Amino acid sequence: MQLENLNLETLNLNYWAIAPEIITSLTGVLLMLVDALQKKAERKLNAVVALVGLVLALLSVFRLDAGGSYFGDMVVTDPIRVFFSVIILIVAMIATLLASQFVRDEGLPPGEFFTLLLFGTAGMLMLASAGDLVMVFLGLEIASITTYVMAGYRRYDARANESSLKYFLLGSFATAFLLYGMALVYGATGTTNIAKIGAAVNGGQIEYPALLLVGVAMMLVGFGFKIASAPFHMWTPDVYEGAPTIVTGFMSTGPKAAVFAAFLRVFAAGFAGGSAGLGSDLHTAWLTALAVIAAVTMTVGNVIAISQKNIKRMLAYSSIAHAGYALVGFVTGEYASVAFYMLVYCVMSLGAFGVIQLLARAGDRKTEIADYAGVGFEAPGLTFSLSIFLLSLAGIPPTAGFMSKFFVFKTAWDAPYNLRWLVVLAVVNSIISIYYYLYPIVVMFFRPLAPGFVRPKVSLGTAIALIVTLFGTFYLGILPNRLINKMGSGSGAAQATQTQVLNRR
Amino acid sequence: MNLITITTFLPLAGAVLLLLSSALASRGAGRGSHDNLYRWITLIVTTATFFVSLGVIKEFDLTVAGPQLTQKVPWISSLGANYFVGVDGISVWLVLLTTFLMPISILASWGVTKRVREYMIFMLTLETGMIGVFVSWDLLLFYLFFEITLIPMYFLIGVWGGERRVYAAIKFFIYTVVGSLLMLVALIAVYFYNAKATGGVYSFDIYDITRNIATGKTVIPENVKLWLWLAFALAFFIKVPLFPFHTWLPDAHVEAPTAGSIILAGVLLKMGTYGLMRFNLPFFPDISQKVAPYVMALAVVGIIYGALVAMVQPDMKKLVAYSSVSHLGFVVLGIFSFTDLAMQGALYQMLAHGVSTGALFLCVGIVYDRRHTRMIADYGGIATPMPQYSTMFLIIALSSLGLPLLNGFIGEFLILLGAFASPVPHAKLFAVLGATGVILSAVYLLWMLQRVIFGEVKKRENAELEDLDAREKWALVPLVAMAIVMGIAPMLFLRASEKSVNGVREAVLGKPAGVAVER
Amino acid sequence: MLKWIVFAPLIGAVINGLFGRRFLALFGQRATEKLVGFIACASVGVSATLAFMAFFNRLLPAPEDQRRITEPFFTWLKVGSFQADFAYLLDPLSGIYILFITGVGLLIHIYATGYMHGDPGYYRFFCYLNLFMFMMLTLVLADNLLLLFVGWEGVGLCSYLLIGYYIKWDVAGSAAKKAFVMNRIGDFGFMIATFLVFTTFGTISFVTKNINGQDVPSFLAQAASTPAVAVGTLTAIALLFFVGATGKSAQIPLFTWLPDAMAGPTPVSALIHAATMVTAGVYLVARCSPVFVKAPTAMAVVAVIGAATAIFAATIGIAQNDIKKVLAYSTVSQLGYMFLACGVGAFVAGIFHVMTHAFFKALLFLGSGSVIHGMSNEQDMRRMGGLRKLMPITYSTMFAGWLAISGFPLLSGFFSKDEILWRTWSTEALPHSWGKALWVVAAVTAVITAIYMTRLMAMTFWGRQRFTEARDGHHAGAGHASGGHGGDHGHHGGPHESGWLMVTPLIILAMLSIAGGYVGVPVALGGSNQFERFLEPAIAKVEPVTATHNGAAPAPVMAQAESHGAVASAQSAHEGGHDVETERLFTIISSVLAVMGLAFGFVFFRRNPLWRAPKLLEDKYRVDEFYDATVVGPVEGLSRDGLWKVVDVKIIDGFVNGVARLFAALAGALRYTQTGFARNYAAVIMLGAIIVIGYFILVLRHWH
Amino acid sequence: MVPLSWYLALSAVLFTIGVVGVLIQRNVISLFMCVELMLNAVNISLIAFSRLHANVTGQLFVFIVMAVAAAEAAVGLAIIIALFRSRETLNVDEADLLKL
Repeated sequence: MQLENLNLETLNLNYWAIAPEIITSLTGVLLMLVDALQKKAERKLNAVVALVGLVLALLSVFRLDAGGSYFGDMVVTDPIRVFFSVIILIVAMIATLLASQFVRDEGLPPGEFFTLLLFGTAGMLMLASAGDLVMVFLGLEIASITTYVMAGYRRYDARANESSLKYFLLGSFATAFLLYGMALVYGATGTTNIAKIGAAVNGGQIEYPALLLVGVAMMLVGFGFKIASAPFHMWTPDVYEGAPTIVTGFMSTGPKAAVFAAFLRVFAAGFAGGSAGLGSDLHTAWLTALAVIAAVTMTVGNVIAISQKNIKRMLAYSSIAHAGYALVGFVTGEYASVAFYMLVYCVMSLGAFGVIQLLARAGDRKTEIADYAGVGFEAPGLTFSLSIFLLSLAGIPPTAGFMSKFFVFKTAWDAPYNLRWLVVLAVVNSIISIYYYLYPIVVMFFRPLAPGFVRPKVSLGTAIALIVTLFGTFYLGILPNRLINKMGSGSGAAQATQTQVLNRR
Repeated sequence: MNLITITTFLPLAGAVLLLLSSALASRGAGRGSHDNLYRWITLIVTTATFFVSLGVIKEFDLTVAGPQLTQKVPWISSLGANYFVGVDGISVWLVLLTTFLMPISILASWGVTKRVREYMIFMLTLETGMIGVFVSWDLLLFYLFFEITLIPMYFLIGVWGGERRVYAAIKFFIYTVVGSLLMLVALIAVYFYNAKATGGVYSFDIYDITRNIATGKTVIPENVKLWLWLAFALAFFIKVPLFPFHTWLPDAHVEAPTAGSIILAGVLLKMGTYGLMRFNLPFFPDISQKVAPYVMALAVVGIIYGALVAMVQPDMKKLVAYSSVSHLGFVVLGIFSFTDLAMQGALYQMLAHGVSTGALFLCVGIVYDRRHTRMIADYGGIATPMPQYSTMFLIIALSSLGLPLLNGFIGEFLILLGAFASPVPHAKLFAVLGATGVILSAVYLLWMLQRVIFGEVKKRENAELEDLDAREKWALVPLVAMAIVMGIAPMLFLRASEKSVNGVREAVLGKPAGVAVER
Repeated sequence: MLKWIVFAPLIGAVINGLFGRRFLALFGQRATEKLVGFIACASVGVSATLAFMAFFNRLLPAPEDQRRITEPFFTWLKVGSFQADFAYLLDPLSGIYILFITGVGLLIHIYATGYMHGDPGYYRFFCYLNLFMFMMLTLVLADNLLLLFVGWEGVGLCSYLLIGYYIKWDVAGSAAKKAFVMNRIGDFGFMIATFLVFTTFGTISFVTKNINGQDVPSFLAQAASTPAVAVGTLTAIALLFFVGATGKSAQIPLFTWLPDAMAGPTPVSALIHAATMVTAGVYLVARCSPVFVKAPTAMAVVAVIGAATAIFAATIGIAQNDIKKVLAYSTVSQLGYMFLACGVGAFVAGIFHVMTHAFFKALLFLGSGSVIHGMSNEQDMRRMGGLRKLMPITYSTMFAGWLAISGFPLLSGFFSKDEILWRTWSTEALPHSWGKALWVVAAVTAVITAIYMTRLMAMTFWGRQRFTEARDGHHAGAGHASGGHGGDHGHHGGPHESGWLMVTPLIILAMLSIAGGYVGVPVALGGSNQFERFLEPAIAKVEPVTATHNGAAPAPVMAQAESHGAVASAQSAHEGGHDVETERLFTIISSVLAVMGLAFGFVFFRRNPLWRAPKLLEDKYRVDEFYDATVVGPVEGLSRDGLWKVVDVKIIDGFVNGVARLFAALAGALRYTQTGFARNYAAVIMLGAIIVIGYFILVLRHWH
Repeated sequence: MVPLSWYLALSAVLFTIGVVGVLIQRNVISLFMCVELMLNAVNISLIAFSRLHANVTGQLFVFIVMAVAAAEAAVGLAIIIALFRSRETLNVDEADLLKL
């Protein structure tokens, strides 16, 4: 935006367009007040307030308009945003429900926790709605910084500290790359607005192609880090293992989804285009790069997961692998498959972490898989749900995990250019993955009971969260029809720009 | 409400019922106090399902080749996937086999005392899965059910199984998944080729796809054809199991609880052969013709190999397991000889094997419950303490070794005769080699009988084994009766399947039977 | 009617099988025996009566070329153009068979009611026995190959059950298994033959069948009439059928099961392993004679195998000491005779011998049974002797049997055997030199037969009463048999004559063995060969072997070939012609042979009954050992240590587990990249960044 | 008048120094400073580009980056302190409980 014509008309302010962000942020602020005002005794109020805020935000998401851009094109509303906002908010809600018990059991200050959670959510929502690199950066940082803190929320737990430190250092390290990439792209195109960048790339009138290409490469690195794709994944296991289980669940889902949203918009809308020349070459370049990264990510994640003894760490690797599958959807350019995949992944992953948090007990003392020997029938409700989540992660019908995989594979198989090798590889990977997903089930059900198991208490919030995720896992697995149709209807800009290039091949 | 749907989901309803009865259980006087209730509920549900499926037979129309008694409801419209169920001459009998074996295996698992409720829930979900596989006429739905059956069986083996149950369970799961996931890819591919042919009409409708391929409307490019065929075949070969993909079977069979083995051998294996008939042949006619000799060769190897290895097993269950490898070799041999005789025989052999092998496992289970050993060497001369048992065991063994007037013979004879008359190159040779399996089956089964039930009682603990009790009789007699009925009145069953089986055959060879691959 | 002949025994079997145990519980042993015995005998009696009625009231009166009564029951198996019904065919061939099956069967049933007296498994025994009757009748009355196969395997089953009847006795168990398996090997041939028949002729029926609306003539008729069918195919079919026959009728190489089968109760040995089942092979060959006559090679094989078996078994017979073993080997040898007959084209003679053999062999077995029974389960002839006085009736009846089997002039055996010898000499199915050679073999066999039978008589009935001395608790030997029923005989003292239930059948059979031959007195001896004339229509005639070789073969005569009458008369005329003289001569020769044998045996064995035969003969040429060493052992070893322990466990599972282990190892290695040092991770990130950026720069270059 | 490329080169050099610093430094504080250095290196090029394109977007961006960097610094130091409390070391390599 030019300084000269900076007048409010052209900016096209529309506060409804950013209602979700506003509501979540305000709720965050409100939470601080609530926490300050109320006595230690009735601290469960926080969770309630947070939930209310999130629900309102969700409602406001539903009244976003189909397509438009506001605040000088800083914020856009399109299907991508809507879907991912919904995903993010659902994640936040489930996390809140789970956390309410977590903070109580561990006697951690709830106020800050929920505040951070809400601010983080706001950041993610911004990511999903960003129409401008600046917004992307801002949202990303808000989301990240809050999660840095949450990872270390157990202040006196050395592992939590370490986890947050690693996350922080490497996170900002990667952010620097992303930022540099943005700068270079800005340098090449003269704008930070994604749409305009797209136009410029399509037009092919770039006097410094080097800047553009290198910039894109560095952004790829930055995003790649945030979605934990190989080789930028190495922080994931450590951070996930060290962080409190709920936080792990939260940051393995919410931020990832949000980043995917931004990633999609920036690359599919910004760097895809040009029926010929620089634009198209750029497009091929990053598609190829991503395809390879996807392949590597899946394989690394699944293979290393086999050797894991700690369930959180195992799930960390599994989440890496799933980032790989999602990337397969990404390169097909059909964002719907990615959105669906992320939704399913968030649901089942959160569910799994929720159960693990209960089984692991305060301070994550029992996260070795061996700790769960024979508990299967001691707490059937929990263990069977965990098994279902694991099977869903493994992609066994009739769970959601299967459907999401199926959609990705299907789209990839039908992709305008040959991704079939990737599909086959993905399938082989899922076979490998079966092994380690079955392992906890084996331990829980087929092994004799390990001494000193106490059936964990399940608070109402947790129960609701688990039931919801369980239901979701089956609902999305058996009757995904309505959702799919919704997505199909708003076949977004991403795809449009995608195909014009691809038809050429 | 559609009859098929009821048959399919009645067991699941039962499972839900048991699930909800948990409240009632916890209120009760502690664990185990309600076990009998659970057993009876399950038994009643499965029996009811059986009678419903009898209704299916009653409604069945012999003159129709395609699916009938169908129900078609849009499922995932954007994919063109439907909830499309129905039966044809092939699946109807497999459904009936399932519903017939289920109450029996429930009776067989009366002795289960560990976690009865969960056990029964798994059994019931398993039944729904199995029926679902046979009644699905939508590729995606089929795949769904095909996979669903894994989980309950996995738990049944893993939780209620023998010593090496963990290894067996995992092996079973992984083996099957390896095949089925590759099949998933092939399935997607076929789906798209079909869509392309029909001008973007996306559909998983098996019957449509079959007809499109038959009419040459859908063409699958040569270079991928073979790969897709292999992907499908691998899934089913593993399930069958065809040599050399069979090694999961002995482990699974041996470790599974009695009922598990009955279902595994009786029904789950048939999914493989069923799949071959339903997909590989109609979807890839020319490939199937090209590879037929090789498949038949494998089948024959399986027949002889399985029999020889069965002969030297010290463990009764393992012996029966390997005998399944041999018997299902016959089925595959029949399917790939593309003659109405052999294919009808193959179908019949599926049913016969389901009955007799199920019964064999039951027999092993009965003595296992008494002596807690499966080793042949631990028995001997139990005909003296257990005459009735021994008689039934004898009849079943004879039916399994293909004695005329018992069920095993019809299938084997038709298969071999059909294979002998088959247009596939070298088919005569395969038939002759396969026929040696008939000799070998006599060897291993009679040898087992000789060492288990005949001779003098060498071990004292065998001397005072008590004979069959009422429950065991209720489980065993129907099987024996069925073995005899199927042996004397095969037309009862064959008539219904004739049309559909011929349909499959013509899908491969085209209407003028045989000439297609005559050399 | 026919179906009731077949099913009557089944009903008996079912009743006894299902309710026998209850009877025992309700009425106790004695009453049960009466009841069960009655049911069994009655059911057989019914089918016997019906059989005789069918034969004499319906078959005989019919004009020669319409002696075929067919009776459909229900369609058993029909797929496409393949059809196998439960339908029955009564023609002269099956007619003869049902007569002696039901007749002898009935006698043996009656005998058994006495013999099995006191056995706890009484009802089981008679259930099996009736079941056997059912299967045997199915076999001979079947109107198609598959139904015949049903009976074929069915009798195998019953023989299995009855051999293993003394379930506590391990020997019986393994003998039973051996019998079944060896039969299965034969059945294998039978099945393949059936396949070939179906693929060649499109039907497996013995009569014209209406399949899918068109009349398909029986495969026999087709084989006879259509020259199109290659001789090779026919030969294959014939040989495969013969493989089946060798199994069922204990011919080389599959004969070893029959001697072991003597582990079963003696009535079983008489009924199944002498009179009826073992002659099924001959029946099959005769039934399929039209195919055989078209395949000279096959005929030659049959003849040679037959002759070989005859002399082979006879020589073994000399050396056995177990009375039943002797009879068993003699059965094998006699069966050899029958096949020799078929091989040389004298099917009728073969069948004739089947019948007479049924009489005297049943008699001999029952007699030996009575002896064993009297000796309280002693089977070793070395411990017998001098029973003549103690068991007069048994002795006298067996005396008749002895002469009959040895071919003593004018007894039944004489006519049939003489017929065979003559036909062998004068055969036209084989080159004449072959005929002569085979005749020599057969003749020698005849002598040996006479000798070992005399030995049997000598050791059993004549000479010193050896059982009095040194009864060193010998029950180890055959005594296990008492496992089943010996209990109530073991105690009471010396040998004694058996009860009337057992003796009456002996007497009847004795009469038959004496007079039974007169139905088939050859024309040459002034008789009018009723038997042959009657059977002819059902049997194909061979064309001279020379003719077949230069291809111009006259179509053989078949029942339904109208021209049959003419040709038949032509044939008999041509026989009646020149060589009546020679035939008479040979009759004399064979009787001389028989008498020689008898005389020698009498002289020799009267003097030293305990003469030890050469070890090799006593060990039955060690055939069993040979089979164990060459087939059983290796196969078992291969399966256990080759297939199972190596292919399954090592190779296949090894591979699968290997893959799993590979991934585990890979994972184990890769996880060490996760050092835990933040700076390493940063380094990796940077490396990745460099790679990605590098790649994009390459793209840039390419774009310039 | 210094050409644009020099600014870019400078920023690139600084960025690289920062990266290398992250890789070789052990002390958490200095490591963190290196990251900050990388961010500021980017800022330079942002300013330069803003000049090049004669629009203020770049400069705005810089302000935002600074703000974010400040926030990051606050959180970062807090984390470091927490680590120091539990470990009593600033050596990043000693934070290796979580590995493999």
